[in-house]
Amino acid sequence: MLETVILIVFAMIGISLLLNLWRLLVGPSTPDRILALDTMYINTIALIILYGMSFGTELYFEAALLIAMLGFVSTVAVCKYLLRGDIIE
Amino acid sequence: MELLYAACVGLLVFCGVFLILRARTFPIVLGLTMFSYAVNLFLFASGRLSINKAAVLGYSADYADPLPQAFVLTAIVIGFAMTAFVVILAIRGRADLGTDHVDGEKTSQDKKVNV
Amino acid sequence: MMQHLSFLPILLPMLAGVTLLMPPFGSHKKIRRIASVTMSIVVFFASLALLLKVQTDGVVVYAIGDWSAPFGIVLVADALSTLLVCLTTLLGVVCTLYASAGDDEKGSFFHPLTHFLILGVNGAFLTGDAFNLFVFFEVLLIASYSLLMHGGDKKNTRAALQYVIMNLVGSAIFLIALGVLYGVLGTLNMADMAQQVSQLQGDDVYLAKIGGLLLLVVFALKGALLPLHLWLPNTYATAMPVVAALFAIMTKVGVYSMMRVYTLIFGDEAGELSHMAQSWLWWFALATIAVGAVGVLASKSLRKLTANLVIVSVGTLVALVAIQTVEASAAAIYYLIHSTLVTAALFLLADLIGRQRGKYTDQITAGHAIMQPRLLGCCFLVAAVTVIGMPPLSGFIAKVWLLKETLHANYAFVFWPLYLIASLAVLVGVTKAGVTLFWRHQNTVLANNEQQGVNLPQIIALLILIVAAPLMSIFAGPLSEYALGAASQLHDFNDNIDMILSGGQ
Amino acid sequence: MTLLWIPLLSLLGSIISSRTGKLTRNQSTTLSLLMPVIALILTITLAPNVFAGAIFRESFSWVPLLGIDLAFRLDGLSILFVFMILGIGILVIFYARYYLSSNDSLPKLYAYLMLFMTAMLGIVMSNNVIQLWFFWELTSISSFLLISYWWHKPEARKGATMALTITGGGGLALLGGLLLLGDMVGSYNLDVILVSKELIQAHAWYEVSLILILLGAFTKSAQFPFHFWLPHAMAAPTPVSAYLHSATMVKAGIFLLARFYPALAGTDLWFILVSLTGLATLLFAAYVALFKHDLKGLLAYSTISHLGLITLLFGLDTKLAAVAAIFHIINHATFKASLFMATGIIDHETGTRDMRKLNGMWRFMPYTATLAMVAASAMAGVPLLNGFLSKEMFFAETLHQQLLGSMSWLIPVLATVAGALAVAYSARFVHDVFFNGDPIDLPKQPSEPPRYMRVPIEILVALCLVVGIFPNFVVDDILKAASTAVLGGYVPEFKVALWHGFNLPLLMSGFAVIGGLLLYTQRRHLFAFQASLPTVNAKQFFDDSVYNITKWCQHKINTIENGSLQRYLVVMFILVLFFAGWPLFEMSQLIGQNSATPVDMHNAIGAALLMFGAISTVIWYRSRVVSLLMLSVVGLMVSVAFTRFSAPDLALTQLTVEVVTIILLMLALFFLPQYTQKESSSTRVLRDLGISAALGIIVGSICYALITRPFESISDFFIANAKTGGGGTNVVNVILVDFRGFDTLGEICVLGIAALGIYKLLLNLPLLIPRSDSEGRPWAKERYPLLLESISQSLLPLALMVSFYIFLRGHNLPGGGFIAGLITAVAFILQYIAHGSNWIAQRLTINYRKIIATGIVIALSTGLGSWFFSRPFMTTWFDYFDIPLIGKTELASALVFDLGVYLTVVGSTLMILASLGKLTANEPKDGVHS
Amino acid sequence: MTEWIISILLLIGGFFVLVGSIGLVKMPDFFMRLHGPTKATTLGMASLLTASMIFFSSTQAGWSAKEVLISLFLILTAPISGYMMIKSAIHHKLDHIDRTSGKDNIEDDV
Amino acid sequence: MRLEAKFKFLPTPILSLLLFIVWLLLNNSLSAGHLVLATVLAIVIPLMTSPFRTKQPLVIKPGLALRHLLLVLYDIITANIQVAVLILGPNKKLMPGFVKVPLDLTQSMPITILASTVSLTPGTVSAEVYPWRESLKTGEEPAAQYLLIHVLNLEDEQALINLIKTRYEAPLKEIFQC
Ligand code: NA
Ligand code: NA
Repeated sequence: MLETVILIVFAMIGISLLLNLWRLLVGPSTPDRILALDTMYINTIALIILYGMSFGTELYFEAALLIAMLGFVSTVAVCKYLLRGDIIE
Repeated sequence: MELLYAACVGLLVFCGVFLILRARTFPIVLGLTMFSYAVNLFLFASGRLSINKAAVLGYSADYADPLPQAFVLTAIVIGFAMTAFVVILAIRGRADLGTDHVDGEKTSQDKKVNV
Repeated sequence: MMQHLSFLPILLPMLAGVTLLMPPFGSHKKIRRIASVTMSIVVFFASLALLLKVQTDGVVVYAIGDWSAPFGIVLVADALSTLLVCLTTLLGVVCTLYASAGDDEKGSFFHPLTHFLILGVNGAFLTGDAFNLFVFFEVLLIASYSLLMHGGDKKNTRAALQYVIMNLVGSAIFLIALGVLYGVLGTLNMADMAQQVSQLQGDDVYLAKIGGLLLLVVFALKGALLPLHLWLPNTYATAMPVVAALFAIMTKVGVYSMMRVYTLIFGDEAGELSHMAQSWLWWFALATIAVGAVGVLASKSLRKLTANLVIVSVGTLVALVAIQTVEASAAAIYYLIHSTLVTAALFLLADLIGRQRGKYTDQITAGHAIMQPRLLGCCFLVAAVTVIGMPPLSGFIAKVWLLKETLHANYAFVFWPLYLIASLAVLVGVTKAGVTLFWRHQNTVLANNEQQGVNLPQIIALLILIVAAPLMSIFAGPLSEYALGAASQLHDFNDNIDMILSGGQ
Repeated sequence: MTLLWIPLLSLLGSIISSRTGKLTRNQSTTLSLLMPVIALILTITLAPNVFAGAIFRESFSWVPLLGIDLAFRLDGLSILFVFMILGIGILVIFYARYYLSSNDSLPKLYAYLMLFMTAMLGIVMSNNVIQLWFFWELTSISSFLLISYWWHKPEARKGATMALTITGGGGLALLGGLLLLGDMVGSYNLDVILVSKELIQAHAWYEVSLILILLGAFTKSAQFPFHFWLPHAMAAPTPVSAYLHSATMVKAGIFLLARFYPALAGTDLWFILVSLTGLATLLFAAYVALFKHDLKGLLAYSTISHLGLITLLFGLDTKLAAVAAIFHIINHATFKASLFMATGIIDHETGTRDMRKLNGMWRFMPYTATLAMVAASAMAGVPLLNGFLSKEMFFAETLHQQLLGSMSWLIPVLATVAGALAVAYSARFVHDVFFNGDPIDLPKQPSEPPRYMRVPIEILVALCLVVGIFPNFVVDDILKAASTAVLGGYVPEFKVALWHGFNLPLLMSGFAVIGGLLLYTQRRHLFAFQASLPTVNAKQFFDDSVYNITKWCQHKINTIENGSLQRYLVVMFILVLFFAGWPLFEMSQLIGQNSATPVDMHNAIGAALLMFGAISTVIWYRSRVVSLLMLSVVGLMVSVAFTRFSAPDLALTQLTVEVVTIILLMLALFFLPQYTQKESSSTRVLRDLGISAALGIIVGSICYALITRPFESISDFFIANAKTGGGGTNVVNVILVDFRGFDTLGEICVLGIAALGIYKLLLNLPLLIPRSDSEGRPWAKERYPLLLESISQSLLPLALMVSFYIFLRGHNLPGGGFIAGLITAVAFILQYIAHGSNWIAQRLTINYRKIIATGIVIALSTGLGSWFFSRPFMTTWFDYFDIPLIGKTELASALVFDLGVYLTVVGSTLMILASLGKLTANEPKDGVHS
Repeated sequence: MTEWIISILLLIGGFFVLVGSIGLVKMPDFFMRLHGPTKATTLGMASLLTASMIFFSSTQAGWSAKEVLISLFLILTAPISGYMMIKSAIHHKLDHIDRTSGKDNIEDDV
Repeated sequence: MRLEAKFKFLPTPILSLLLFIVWLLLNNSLSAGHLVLATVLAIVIPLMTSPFRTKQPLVIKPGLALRHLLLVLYDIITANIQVAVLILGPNKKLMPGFVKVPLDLTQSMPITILASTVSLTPGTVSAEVYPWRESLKTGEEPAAQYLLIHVLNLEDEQALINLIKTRYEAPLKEIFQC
């Protein structure tokens, strides 16, 4: 059963990723795209967690952890760029 | 799967090279980055694709070829250093030449730099 | 210590580079200079010691981390690589010394970067592992990028930008090549690769061929072989001359790699793939000579002229490499040393001359009279005679030798006329430059405050390069013997393989 | 040793005299004369044996591998030339002392002269052809120095350059010829070459080598059409000209003909080339000489003409012709040297050489005039003088040849014409200078020169007479000896005598003399006719062609190296395309034997995201922020791919690097235009699309071909030895810090150097700070958003802990120093973003450069540690310990190495980003009131 | 039993993640789009991570709770990134649907 | 409010506790070794990073804090379900709006926590904290601070403000005693 559930959830995540992609492509504004990317980061975490479960290994956990940390930083950086142009001032 | 993988590599090469052939530094940097993604995937694939066989002892019966992974790691790091340098060089170029055109040609846009 | 001797040419520059960043060297100009020069001298003598050791005990294989080939990375110090290491470190001495006269302060980190560059070059010469070769290529490149911008002006920035981008693409191609080769051969230790190549069959042969040919592109780019030479003239002509002099060795790294790869891996034993690059190299080389000669005639400044002379020399070298006989390689080795030293000398001369001609710099036009015509004139005469290939200096030995060796090559009837005409072009170009710079002036000397007389470190540095010409001619006998020995070592497939894979026993 | 001493002495002389700058002119001269005189005596002592037919040989090995050695020989031919070179050389040195004005440096001239002398001696005494070429080129160099003696005069520079170019070019040809020759006979030794006539002339390369060698000879001996450099060489001081024209330089070319006569002569090609060139030169130059108003010009062309005569003689297919040639070499040397010296005197005394001004010199310098007139008559071939004898022989030989078959009669006729011309210009030299009315406004009041200045001329003129009257006593021996050398053993019976009875040659001489005088008396019409001809100035032609070639080259170079990076890159990519594509088409089938694994949904989606990301990066590359977002999608998906295909370490690295890269690009974007305007034409875009598509396809196919093929690699070794040998279970990391730690060491060096370089680049960088973003929106007011500030503070400790965790586990599980380093760096960058550089600067006072250095040093010294156990560099060590509380713990040197990596990464990354960030730290930006 | 829990948690997680992304696409203006990802996703991720936590604790020796850490990070950061994004949106003066009330509460940020 | 901790070596007890737990979580282990290591890190890291921390009020009422935390978690769940419903429901029903919430909190950390909770709970997202330092004169203290929030579906503005102030801000004031 778990396998099937995992597959279903894979599908859900996959669809969400595609939805994010859609928003990313159509925009219209840059903040929209940033938002899409940020969401994509988070959904990717979900994806990797699922990989881990379907493989039955925790080797990939750190990847998820890093995405959680770094996705935030890059989102912040981009927003700072939009706001101030100069992200380190 | 192999076909899909190869296709991705090919596509990345295509996009990367096209961007590298642009005239302005920033697209070129984008291109170089994408090209190096492609190259890393390529180099990585030279050890063949294997799923859930991470080369960490005790986590699976047989293991993916670790050597190309080590190569790619080195390549990524070096690539990062190089990208960083070329980015700064691009800034330097803009500052020195007043344009971000790689051949140092000034065009209408560069004249009215909004400073 | 003796057992680690073959590692010193890599270790010492790295140490030097790092320590020069630390206090007190990082902060005090004088101390830094003295330290830098001393260290480069030490490296030079270490390399010399290694050369002698190799002369007595034959090839030295140094298994880093005690992991024997093909699993670990091994350094292979043979007659050829050590000779080139000596050449490199000698240039290192010259350039650190020369720069200590003031050029080093026209930007930060000159000395550390120079040592890092030497580190990269030495590594490239010594390593026996293809991927490690890539790493050292990158080390020397990144160092060269920064040195290129040392005390640079706007023109320089543009040249640097182009040079860097070209080489980044080059590195990417290098990686693709390595990927293909590893994917086919399952190893990147050169000796092991050579063995695998000789056992290839089926379509794998063609995949390996792709790898080999892509490597050719990479080395051609590094070595400035036509049609990938285009970056060189501007890069070398706009770089600070002392840097350009140091760069004289870098094109040779490309050529050296060709020698290694296409004699060892794709050499006689490579079955279907043996000598696959030969004809490519040959024709590219000829084209390179032609274009270089044209460039020599076209040059408007002494630096540009010298840059084009570098191109000619690369073409000549590669032509010899392409012949792939022991004798030709021997000639190539001799020519390599000779051309590197003389072009370096010319770059330094261009600098010194330029300093004394004020706004005319090293432009080949009538300008101010040179302050020290005797000193510079004599040096220039020697350098000119050497580079033109006239007796009695090293140039003529090289010329006679390479004509002798190309005589029986296929298409020698193309090479000979081309080369002879190119030599004439060089003769004309260099003479014109010399006559104009030294004799055609408006009898005006710069005011004292503008004048920059040659000072001691500069002249010592220059003389080291200048005296090499007569010495290489006088001792041409032993030198040629050495070159032949090195070449035969290079070509001896089985010996190399066994030696490296057995860890030098 | 004796032979070696001859050139060595003159070289010594050169060095000595160059050091006599402080001495008086007389001392300098005597010192300079010393060495050549000794050399001459030495030669004289050897002479008897040589005349008796002995050949002295001496050789010292130099470059045995190339067959180059110092090999000297002294046979008849050599000794003849040695005598000329030394003898005339000595006279010239002596003469120069009086000729040269006190403000010209005598030592310099002497040094060059004797360097030149050395080179000539080297040529004529060489027994090895490469050595011969060696000295041959030395003559080119030293003559360049001599001709450019007065380098501040343009004509001197031009003359010298031209001479060097022509003779240098000839030298190259000669080298080629000689190498071919040596390759044919298998030795560069003359002894071997001279006896291999049959072998050589039967060889396929004979023609080529002959032509090349003749090119060398003709350029040097100023044969038509390479003659034009010689007249311009007279820009040199007259003593030099005297030397150049009589015994040296031009005679080197003649010597070459004589030297290789035994090996190369005897074929039709030889005769055609040599004789016709000679004939043409003989006539042409004689004719031109007539119209020169400059004395030296006249003499120069007469030299060319006489050299033509000699060449012609070598070309005639009779042995006696060769003898005549040698004889004329001697004679020409004597009278031409004296004539130049006489001219020198006239020039010296009157301050001009223009025959239109010089008239009636007889009254002012009768004695010099007499000498000059005698020499001139010798040149004209007047009986009782040496010139007459060789001229007679020459005429005689022109009669004995059947060169042109039925048209052979042409040659004697033309020879006579040439003779007439010679008489004419000699007559002009005599009459136009010494008589013909009064001088016209001379710069100086002429008078006899200082006594000793005439001595050299007297000696030479005396020689002319003696040889002319008692030939057999004076020249027989040396002539025979030389001829033996040239003809290789057999010498035909010949008798050099004043009177052979009434015969055709005598008649021809008669015609020549009468015709010559007639020509001269009727010269008005001839001059008029000449003036009507279009003037062809060879020098002008030479200069123009050099100029045009240079211009052409510059144009070509500018078109090839047009400074367009795009062009360069396209070239490279096309090359790659070809090299990678061509073998691909040779393959029988692309796909390998491995069974393909099926595609699952989420892989497909991942691929889709990657592809869309990539494509949209290209589509939006003009609006740069957007393209950056798209690029980061690609990066993200690449790292997902790495996790998917069992490379956790790669995934981690890729992630961290990608984020740092994005931030870097963001930083950079502030200093670059945010939009790229469209500029490349659509055709250009199409071309680029084509190239990149092709490349994509090729690389993709290669990748596909690879991953579908079975494969074994050396990697099993690593998996087997990671734990036992490397003490870690994460094989990739063990490879990075142990098996291939050396790569990693190099890699961190690259990182460190890059950081240094970037720091270097950013020093005193002129900034272009935009006041608003690309839509003209002024920047937001709030610099450091409140919530961001406080949250980033509390994230820092967490991040550091995570990075410590990643670092610690690296050896056994995915992670390691590099990733840990980047995490730390990112954590700090977040602080930079949230608080700004100044805020950090107040709190973080360590120098990143030092961190980098420390990192590398730590990594390096870990490697060096193994030396104390006398193991190779980087031999790792690890062991397990029981530490109370903590429990069983592994300590490994690899971990320390990884620490080095960690520090370098942190240092470099922060140095790069922070130094870029600091740029603007104190830059006020408009629209912001702070 | 645990399998059931895991499955349910997984499905809940998947659902909320999906809802977040749907919101991202469906909502009419940026400010409304923002709500989906910043909220729904956090819960979704939390439950997914809990699922994985239980999964590994049950399947493998010893317990596993590092997933908590990711949730922690997300809860710490999600509001801030949302805040930054909305700031940049305001800065870009992105238009909100007309019926949005209290627009005048927004201060001009330049 | 208190800014200085009792023990110099433990400047921020809560953070240290957090770190201690995080380490154990990361390593999935309660082995003696890790407990020791965790303690060390929990002390060392805060000390190392103290320069990068602006003085913030400390938690005075940990118990209350814990209760508040649980409350927020509960709210997150409910809020998420609400938002999910709103998102999946028809768009035209939604009445978005911007609301300015006057703040009694003054310190940045409490404000941040409040803003975050607001963003995570009922359909609201914190947008701005007014006024910006940049719009004040140097050294001037803000007269009153506001939190600008965007509401996905605004029924009663005042009710929302009250809810936020009572349910989230008041406890924080108590926890931090400010
Ligand atoms: Na006259
Ligand atoms: Na900044």
